Amino acid sequence: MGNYSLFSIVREGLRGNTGWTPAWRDPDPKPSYDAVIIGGGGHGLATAYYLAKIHGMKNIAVVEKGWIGGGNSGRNTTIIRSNYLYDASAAIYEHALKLWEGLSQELNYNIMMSHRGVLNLAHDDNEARQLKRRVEANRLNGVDAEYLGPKEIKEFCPILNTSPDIRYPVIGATLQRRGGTNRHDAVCWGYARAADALGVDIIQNCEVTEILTERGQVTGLRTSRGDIRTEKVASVTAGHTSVIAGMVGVRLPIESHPLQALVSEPLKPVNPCVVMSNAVHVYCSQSDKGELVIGAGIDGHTSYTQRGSLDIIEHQMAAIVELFPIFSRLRMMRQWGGIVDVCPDASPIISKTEIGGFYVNGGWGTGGWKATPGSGHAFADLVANDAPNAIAAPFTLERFVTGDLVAEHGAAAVAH
Amino acid sequence: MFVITCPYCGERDQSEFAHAGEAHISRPRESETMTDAEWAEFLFMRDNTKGIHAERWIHAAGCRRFFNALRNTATDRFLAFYRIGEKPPEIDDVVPATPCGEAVGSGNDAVKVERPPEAGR
Amino acid sequence: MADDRRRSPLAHRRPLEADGGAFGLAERPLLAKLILRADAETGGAAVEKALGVSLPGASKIAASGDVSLLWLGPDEWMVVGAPEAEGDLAGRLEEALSGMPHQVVRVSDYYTTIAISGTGARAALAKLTTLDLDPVAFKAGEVRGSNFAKAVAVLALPESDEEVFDLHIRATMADYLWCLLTRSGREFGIAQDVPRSGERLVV
Amino acid sequence: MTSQPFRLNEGGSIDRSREISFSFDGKSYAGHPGDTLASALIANGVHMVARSFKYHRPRGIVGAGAEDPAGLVQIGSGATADPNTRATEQELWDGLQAHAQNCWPSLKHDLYAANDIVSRFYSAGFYYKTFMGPPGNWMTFEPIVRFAAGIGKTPDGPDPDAYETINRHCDVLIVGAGPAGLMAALSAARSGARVILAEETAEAGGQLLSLPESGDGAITIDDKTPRDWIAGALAELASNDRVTVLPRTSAIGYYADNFVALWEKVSDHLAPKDRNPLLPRQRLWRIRAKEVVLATGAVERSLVFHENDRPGIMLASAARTYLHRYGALGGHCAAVIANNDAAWQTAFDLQAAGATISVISDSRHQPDDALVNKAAERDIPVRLAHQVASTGGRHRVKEITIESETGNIEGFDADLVAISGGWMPNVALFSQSRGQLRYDDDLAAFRPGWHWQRTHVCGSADGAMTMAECFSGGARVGAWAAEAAGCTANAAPVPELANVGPEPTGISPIWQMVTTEGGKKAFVDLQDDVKASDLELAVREGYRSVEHAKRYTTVGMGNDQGKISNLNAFGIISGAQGKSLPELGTTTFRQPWKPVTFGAIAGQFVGADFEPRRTTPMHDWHVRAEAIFEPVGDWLRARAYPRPGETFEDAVQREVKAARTDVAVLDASTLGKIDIRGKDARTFLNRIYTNAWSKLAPGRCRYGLMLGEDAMVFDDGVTSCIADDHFHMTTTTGGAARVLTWLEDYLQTEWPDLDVFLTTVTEETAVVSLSGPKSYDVVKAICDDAGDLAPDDFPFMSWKDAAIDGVACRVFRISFTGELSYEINVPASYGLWLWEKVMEAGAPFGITPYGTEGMHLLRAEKGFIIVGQDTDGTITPFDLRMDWIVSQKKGDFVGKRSLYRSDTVRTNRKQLVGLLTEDPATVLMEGAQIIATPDEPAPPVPMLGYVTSSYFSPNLGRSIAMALVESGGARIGETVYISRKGAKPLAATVTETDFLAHFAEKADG
Ligand SMILES: Cc1cc2nc3c(=O)[nH]c(=O)nc-3n(C[C@H](O)[C@H](O)[C@H](O)COP(=O)(O)OP(=O)(O)OC[C@H]3O[C@@H](n4cnc5c(N)ncnc54)[C@H](O)[C@@H]3O)c2cc1C
Ligand SMILES: NC(=O)c1ccc[n+]([C@@H]2O[C@H](COP(=O)([O-])OP(=O)(O)OC[C@H]3O[C@@H](n4cnc5c(N)ncnc54)[C@H](O)[C@@H]3O)[C@@H](O)[C@H]2O)c1
Ligand SMILES: Cc1cc2nc3c(=O)[nH]c(=O)nc-3n(C[C@H](O)[C@H](O)[C@H](O)COP(=O)(O)O)c2cc1C
Ligand SMILES: [Zn+2]
Repeated sequence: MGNYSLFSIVREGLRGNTGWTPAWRDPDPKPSYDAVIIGGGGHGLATAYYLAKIHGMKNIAVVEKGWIGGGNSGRNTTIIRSNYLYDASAAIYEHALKLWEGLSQELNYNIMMSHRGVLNLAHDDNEARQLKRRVEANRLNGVDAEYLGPKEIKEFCPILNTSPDIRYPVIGATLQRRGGTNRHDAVCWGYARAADALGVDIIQNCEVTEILTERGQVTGLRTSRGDIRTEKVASVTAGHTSVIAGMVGVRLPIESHPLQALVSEPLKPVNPCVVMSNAVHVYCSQSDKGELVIGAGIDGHTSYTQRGSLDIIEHQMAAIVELFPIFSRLRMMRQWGGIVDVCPDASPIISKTEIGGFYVNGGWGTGGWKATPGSGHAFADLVANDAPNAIAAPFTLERFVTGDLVAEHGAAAVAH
Repeated sequence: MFVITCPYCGERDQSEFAHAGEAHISRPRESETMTDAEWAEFLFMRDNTKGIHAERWIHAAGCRRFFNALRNTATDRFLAFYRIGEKPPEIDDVVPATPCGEAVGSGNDAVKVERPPEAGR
Repeated sequence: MADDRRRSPLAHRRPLEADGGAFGLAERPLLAKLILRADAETGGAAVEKALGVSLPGASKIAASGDVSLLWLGPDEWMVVGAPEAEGDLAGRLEEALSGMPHQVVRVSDYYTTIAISGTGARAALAKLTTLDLDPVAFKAGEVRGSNFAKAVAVLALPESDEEVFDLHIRATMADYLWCLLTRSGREFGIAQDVPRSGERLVV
Repeated sequence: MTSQPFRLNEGGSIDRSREISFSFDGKSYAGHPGDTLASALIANGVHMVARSFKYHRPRGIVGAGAEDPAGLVQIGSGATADPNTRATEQELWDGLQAHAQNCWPSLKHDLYAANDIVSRFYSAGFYYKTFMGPPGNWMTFEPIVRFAAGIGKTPDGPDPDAYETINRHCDVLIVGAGPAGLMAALSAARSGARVILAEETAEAGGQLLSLPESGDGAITIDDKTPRDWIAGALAELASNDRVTVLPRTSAIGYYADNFVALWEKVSDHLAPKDRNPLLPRQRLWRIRAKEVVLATGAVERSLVFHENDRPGIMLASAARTYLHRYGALGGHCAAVIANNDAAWQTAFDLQAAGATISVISDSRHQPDDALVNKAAERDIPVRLAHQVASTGGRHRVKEITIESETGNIEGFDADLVAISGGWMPNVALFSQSRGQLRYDDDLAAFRPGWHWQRTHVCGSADGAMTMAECFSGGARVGAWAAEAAGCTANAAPVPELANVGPEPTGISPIWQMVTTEGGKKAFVDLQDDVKASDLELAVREGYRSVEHAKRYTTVGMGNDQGKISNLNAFGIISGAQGKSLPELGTTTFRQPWKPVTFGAIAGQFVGADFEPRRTTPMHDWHVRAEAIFEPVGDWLRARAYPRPGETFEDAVQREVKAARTDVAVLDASTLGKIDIRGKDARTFLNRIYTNAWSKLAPGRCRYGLMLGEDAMVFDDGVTSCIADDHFHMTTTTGGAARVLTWLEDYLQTEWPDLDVFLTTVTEETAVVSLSGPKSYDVVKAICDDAGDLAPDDFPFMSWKDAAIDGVACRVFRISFTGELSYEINVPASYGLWLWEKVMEAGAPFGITPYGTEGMHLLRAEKGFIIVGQDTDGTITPFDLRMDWIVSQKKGDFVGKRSLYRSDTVRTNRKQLVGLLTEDPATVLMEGAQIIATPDEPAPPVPMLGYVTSSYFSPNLGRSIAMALVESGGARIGETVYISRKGAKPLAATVTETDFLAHFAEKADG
């Protein structure tokens, strides 16, 4: 893998860009691996990278049924923040945010990590109370967070409608300045390239159709590209988590719903930050290329079709225009859907299962992008050591039995 | 937005309905004797089937009745609607799989085009 | 006769009529309304005895004189009668149904009724609901519950010479829908200074 | 105003009798009604209208409709500016002002064009490979990158225009009114179907409008000119009242179950003064069709060669459209570059209209002899088996060089280069419908294959490239669709066609022209400046999946979504890895077909109509009293009633005091209310509440808590026994709808055997809640026979029927304040009257209206919880230390089992307690976190819990707070600390939550 730098760009530019080599190899699956990660999304690729880098597991593979980064990782609104309410969540998201901060350099791939600040709006007293509670909890957890009043909000994001007369007046907001966005595709490609350089096989167009077990222990995989022997299988398949777990008879507290997003046409910079409102389901930022990237609410029904309904988008637009009245004449250029794996407590699962050697990372629902490096890091630890580390421990499947949930939905209905 | 056939009112737009989760999960009668793990099965664990899936809907803006439906969650095609208490009808159709005939379990993106046989399906 | 201590949800709105009659809106205030719950089979005869109207089947209205029965669900009807009649109607129903599972609930003040008339009525309503309002699909003598914009309401088309829809809507949503309906009617000639919903909300 | 040097004297749909003026980038021009902005500019000889996204290269008009990739301009200015408007789609109106975008200081002299010079370093993936420096470095570069990115500018004020959505059902929806769509509509209509025909442009006819009406190239349809035939077809459709024809209406999204969204531009084509104020600017038609017919035609595709992006290089079909539809000549000297027959006709037509044809260059070896002869007859130089090597010209193409297979290079003058790379069926909507595409070698394009929904495709959209097939296919498919929708098929007769010109047959695909001249840019995607070399680089770097190549290079990601370029891109990507096109596949077609305004999607549901706001029958009184309001769920409730000169806080203190010293009154109408009836009602209540209901006598009321199955508190309220089989339940204001659905769920699906009916009565009654020692005085003053209602005869937690001036009401002796209270329920229509009456009758007793804030404070003094404020979905009744409300004796109830899970029985859970600060004047912040130590350690700081409710109590003369605190019950009497930002934590004592009792005891003891 050649190093990426301004120097290499100039060198290659001068010789017609002929010297660039593939960012990752395109290997055929080997007959056996020490561990196989199912799912080439951000989390799966990060898991592989940290397994190889930190735990020295190099004879491993990521198998992806389509193209890497084509699942939710390739279709999310890339909102990144760590200002979660509960200690367990704050710990993992803050761990992720710290990793994000140095990731471009570590991967030698610019993931365009933009710390432009995330506003979470409150529209009534009850919301304001909850946001203040969260800001306080964040502060004590060492997570940067501020509570802003309408005037300060207006200064931070002048295009927001902060008039008190609207249906959902903006009465306050939290601001996490270190929060922001990044370039989702680059993250997947960057992890893939770095993992590949450490010897990880990234195998695309390879769908897992069966997980082979003997006496409650994983022995291998059946894939569309043949059988693979391995004693460790780590599923990081987001919307398809239940399907994969179902292959070994493990039932999960997950439902897969469509979640949609859309982009406007490219515009000159107009929205300086990320704005989120749970009450009206608005999540809006502007990409470096210029489109407004807008997340919608979840569709009520379950589905694996990667598409949702128009009425969700209609409501979305009404809400956007309510908060940003100057957006009304702008145009939606493209809408799309993903399949999100929603857990009852809106927190993820990073867990061993009753099947030996079968590990699950999923249930990130509408908000797992921001966790990508932290999730991969913690999951790699679990897969390598067969035991969760302190960050992963609160997120095991056990919590659904004991009742010790990490009930983030109380704090944020949708947790982009 | 789907067209949903309420067993009482007939065909209506999905916006009149609310999805009410997986069907045929009945509340255990003898919960005291259940272990925490067994209880968690009822409370939280779901099949979340990709394929033919029995689910509940409520006709929220219409007759306010709950009812069940069979839907292929890989294609979003409804296969049957039936009342609460009724058994799901036998669907002896071949499961129509996904729109383009792919097997249940694979993604949809690989099948936007009909591929020549040599491309391997 | 009218009790001027009472105020209907749309008392502050005047009826609207577009020139040429393409579209009209008026509140039919304070009609007597009851929700009747009963088993259609076992309770049918009793209801018929009490009201002189038999229980209508799915999506149908049955009417006689001042009283009509609107099907809302398999065991649920709305009884609509002349203002002030709810006590009498409820009494008759309670008596007839006593001993059988049933519920009779007074909702005269819960719902108000907006009468929507004119050749543009169907088109104007279609701006707010996904119901098929084509004359072949929604006929006189039929009723359907649905969403009208973000409000749930019941739309009925009683049998009469002229097509006038009755929209039975919760009191607190009535003004919101009234304003949206006037807006829907603009293209049929409703004056431009349409009322704005929420205008009364905050000073 | 200049004359229009490229305007022809005849032909087209424009109205030459009227000249209208418009301006582009500050310069005025003339045009005619019927023009688009693009056709008018072309008539004025203006081709360059924009700068490209990345390299800021000059961009011209390439297409003639929605397919145009880069001719984006801003229409208007200020709050009504329309950025990124395609010049080809903007109809001209008198006074229209258009501006170039993405250039500085001007379109012609754009400093950012420097990007072009360093472009060799600025290839695909550039940003991924640099600026990653030390952490945070991207934050230095990002503003620079962002500043340069984007195309249009957002309007600077709120949109004054109105939008609207309309729902419609139909038997057959036909999209596209070209020959195929018109024939389909005629057939479907004759078959008796309810038909909607949507056409994107102003005029029906499709490609027929791009045909000559006279001269030797003119075709006839049933012996009529195309326009006459179209007029006849439209007249027939107009005469059928089951048919709706919608011009200027694009199908933008094909969703599940034949739900199709249409976007109608109602007034964008009119000068502001001509717009009907009764109509919205745009409409969204939400169509539910039994059958959908897609007759969306085909899109010509571009050719990829060096310097193929200069203004003046346009699709051959567009040149023809400008000629015949708009009477505008694309240039005086044209070169035609083709790989199929149809483009030759463009050359003939341009020549007939007065242009010189400098060359027809065809990449094929042997096109149809007839064409070659025809060109020879017309003295048009023809070069076969040639590729374009390069072009020249600064702001507009001036010349073109082509190269033979043997490397022979030849130059030609050209101010117009008409290019045709073949045609692609317009399958966007078909693909959105989840239909599968099939690669057709003859067309060298994808066409509709297997359909998933009830979809029919006809005409060029289906791959039929000859006119005859389009007419006959449309007629056939329209009848089929009607039949499928339940009508009796009656196909319209297919008209007789005569003198049809060359058609786009005999294509030999060419994805990229390869010549000996290197080092120049050959663009695939003209909007995002994606070059063939970028795609090849992407493949070389491993981005081999078509989806990866798209995302790495951004090909097809502009606002045209690659309509004319995607196929070339796929060809190049597959070629670079030796794959076939069908093996590679396509990127995903997503909604919308073309960009749609947010406003149109939002429809009329904006501003005041965004979501309903519910108010009580007494609302007008509160407004008159100048109350301060607060949103509570859907409701707007009076929060406090400050008197002149009083602050909000003062008002609350005064109101709260009055409620304990005299009498205060609250509008409590918003509480959820459910009528419960049936012989099993008690059983039902026993199952859904935590406490026991078997013995509640008629006339009595009881407070209950509802849990979710997870044992977490879900809602609460007082339920009253009306009769043995009849109860009246109240719920929280915000929870009303949720609770009813939840109860129905259990009733209908778990316990259908129970004889219980539930009906919501929330809004049936208005509720006036009196509180305070003098509340009975008010009751006495207003109620008929009030003796019965005296506190001694009317115990707490009971209800009675009563009357006020003959109006029947129901009075409850229930209290959320801990004071003597009466809740009077009357039919809602009497609500305002009753309220006014109470205010009048209460005046002698100093009656004080109080709002929700006062209510919150009063209940906190008494230690009552508010679900949602003192609970957050993780709190059990035990956590609330309300063990008394959980019946140990009765059988199962919802949530019971979960109360005994290992986590819920933990003794160190957070529990609700009271907090009293050391300094009685200090009011804690709600949401503040509680810690164990007087000094705050460094993060992460262990947190014991947080403050849920906090007030200054006027009745106790000090601050009070409620909090959820780890092992709270066991900490009563202990001191905890409340963390504050930037200050030392505050000490507070843990107490019981009933502060009234707490201080009363103190006073006693
Ligand atoms: C519209 C939308 C907006 C969102 N916005 C945000 C946001 O703003 N912020 C945020 O933090 N999060 C957001 N999310 C959530 C976030 O995208 C996800 O939580 C995260 O990307 C999950 O990453 P992943 O790697 O676990 O899953 P994915 O990226 O989905 O990867 C899973 C992979 O598994 C593969 N796979 C599945 N089955 C198999 C099989 N049988 N064999 C082989 N491979 C298989 C899939 O093809 C897929 O590539 C959003 C999600 C959506 C859909
Ligand atoms: N000259 C050539 O090279 C050439 C090439 C191909 C086809 N043709 C001719 O073109 C004609 C094709 O007929 P046809 O009827 O199939 O297509 P058409 O192109 O004539 O008509 C399609 C119509 O659909 C409209 N449309 C497209 N997308 C739409 C959308 N999303 N919503 C609403 N409207 C939309 C277009 O505005 C157009 O009017 C035939 O006469 C054929 O011979 C000519
Ligand atoms: C943050 C973000 C920005 C995007 N920007 C664009 C864009 O500028 N243009 C575009 O066509 N699509 C854009 N997309 C959408 C993708 O084209 C695509 O729709 C999405 O990745 C889902 O994939 P699919 O539509 O192929 O299923 C963007 C997606 C994301 C997540
Ligand atoms: Zn129904």
